[in-house]
Amino acid sequence: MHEFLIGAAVFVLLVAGAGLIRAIRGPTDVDRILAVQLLGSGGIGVLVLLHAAGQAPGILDIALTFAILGALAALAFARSSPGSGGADRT
Amino acid sequence: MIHLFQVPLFGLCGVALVGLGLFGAIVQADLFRRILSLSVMGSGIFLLFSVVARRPAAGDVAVDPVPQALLITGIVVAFSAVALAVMLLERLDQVSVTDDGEE
Amino acid sequence: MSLLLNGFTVLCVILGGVFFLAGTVGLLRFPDAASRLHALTKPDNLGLGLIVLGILPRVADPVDALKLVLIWVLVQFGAGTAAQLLGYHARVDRRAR
Amino acid sequence: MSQLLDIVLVAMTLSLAVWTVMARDVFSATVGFMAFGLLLAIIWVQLAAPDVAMTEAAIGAGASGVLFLRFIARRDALGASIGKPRPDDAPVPTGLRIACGALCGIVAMALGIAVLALPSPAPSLAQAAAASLPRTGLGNPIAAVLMAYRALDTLLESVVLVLALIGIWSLSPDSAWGSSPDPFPSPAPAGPLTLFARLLPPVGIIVGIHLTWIGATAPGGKFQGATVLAAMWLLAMMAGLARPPAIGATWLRVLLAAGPTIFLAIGFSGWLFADAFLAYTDAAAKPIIVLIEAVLTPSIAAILAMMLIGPPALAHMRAPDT
Repeated sequence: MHEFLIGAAVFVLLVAGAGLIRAIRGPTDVDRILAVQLLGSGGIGVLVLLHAAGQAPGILDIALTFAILGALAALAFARSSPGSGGADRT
Repeated sequence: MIHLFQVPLFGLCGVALVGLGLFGAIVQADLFRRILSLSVMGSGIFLLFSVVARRPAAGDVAVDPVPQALLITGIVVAFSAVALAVMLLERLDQVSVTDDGEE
Repeated sequence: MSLLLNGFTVLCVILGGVFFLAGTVGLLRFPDAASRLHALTKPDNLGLGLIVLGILPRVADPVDALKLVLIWVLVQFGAGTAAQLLGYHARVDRRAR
Repeated sequence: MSQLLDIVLVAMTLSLAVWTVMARDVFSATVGFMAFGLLLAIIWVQLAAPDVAMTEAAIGAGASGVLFLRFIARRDALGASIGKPRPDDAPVPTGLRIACGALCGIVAMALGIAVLALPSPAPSLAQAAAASLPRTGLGNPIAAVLMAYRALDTLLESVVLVLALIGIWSLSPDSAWGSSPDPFPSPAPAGPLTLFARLLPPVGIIVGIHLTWIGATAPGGKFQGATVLAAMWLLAMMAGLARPPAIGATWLRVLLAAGPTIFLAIGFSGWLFADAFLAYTDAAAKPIIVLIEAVLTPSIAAILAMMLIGPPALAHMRAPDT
């Protein structure tokens, strides 16, 4: 079971990492942020799997930190660009 | 004996990061890119440090806590330096813009 | 019982992995930023949800179980909010160009 | 399998580092760096350093991402206001590039030789640190090192944070000194962000305190907890639910200085009650450490949040025509 969980972690990491091709290709800034968001979720998945595999103590708290801070950079970016405050304008 | 595998692997990864970051910090013309490159270099040094912590220390201590604690301090101090650098750069951009406008 | 439990975990984790794969394929293949936004926020968090579901019966400590569920909820919530703001940003960006 | 994970992590980290250094577009280089920080955190889990991993997750992946993406968004706005596009990769002559590459390669090679020739068994202070562990009453050896064995480092670190913030504030023009930073364009949007900023902070504050508290016995600690707390304040400001404080406000200054000051005072009291600066008497070690962490955490959180929103009036000067 231990081997399966680590193997699954490798798979998720590789798959989420493959999404970074979108960060390289772009074309817009939003695409690039999306690719990192995907890697963020993948990284949390990897940490959860490593926790189940008993890799180190306290991994869940690391995953929790990621989960709380994960969206913050994207939000800060969207909020710091002028004219795109996300207000309900149509 | 996992450290026999991890020490050279992550050690050389850290070394490569230091080299890459140094290269970027010299070659890049954009100051922000230089800050990014220096951060990569710093991460390489941190990685080297944690590899040192991973090596079997004398006695029955599995992982050496002293380098790890210094690393935590290092990451926070490095962040405050980078934050200062980035803000300095933003101010520099603004000052150069207003100077151009006055001319 | 242990066999059943292991089977459940394996099934959920594999399904979760498939959803991660679907998310990546969507991110790479969909034609514009808005549909890629969709590719990310749905399958990806379902993938994480399934992995959490598969791990959940394996944790002994109820606090850990609570943390697992909290992680999933926080990711859902954060990703959804980020998608809203980024979607708006993408629209403004495209109009400006 | 664990070794395969290590190899995949190293391969991805190295490619991302190359991408961060070489990418043509500034934005994708920044995004590459954020992904790089994320992977580093997983590497530290693999290296049996969960405390470091958590710091990297909070600072390296979280706070740095906010700092960098905000910088780019605002620089783009500045560039747009004067009709200057985002700067591209500047042309450095190829010969010079190759020469620099060769020199950096030599530096890396020398380092690499040093890494492969590390002495064995490793010289270490671990035993000295472990010996003092029971006296501090802490179960996490890293917290014990930070708070007892090398408490001086931690004290100086909190002072460095204050100094860096003073440095950032000093960048504000004289006319704006003492006023509030204006980090986000107003009006704040209604809708999803507001909801998020109302619902997340209660959870985030509990998690932040949890991380600080658990640091005594398990991976965690004040820096990680403080970063989460700072992020919650930042989120409230982003959604317009909290106004950025004036940097001249007395309460803010007291909050920022309280942690380092009390830490320093306890350090000096070590001369009175124990035998040296920053020495704790054995019986009182644990309560004193808890006291220091309790005052230091809000201070660090406030410092980090104020760092991320930057000095006052950087925003006002963005567009000279308005």
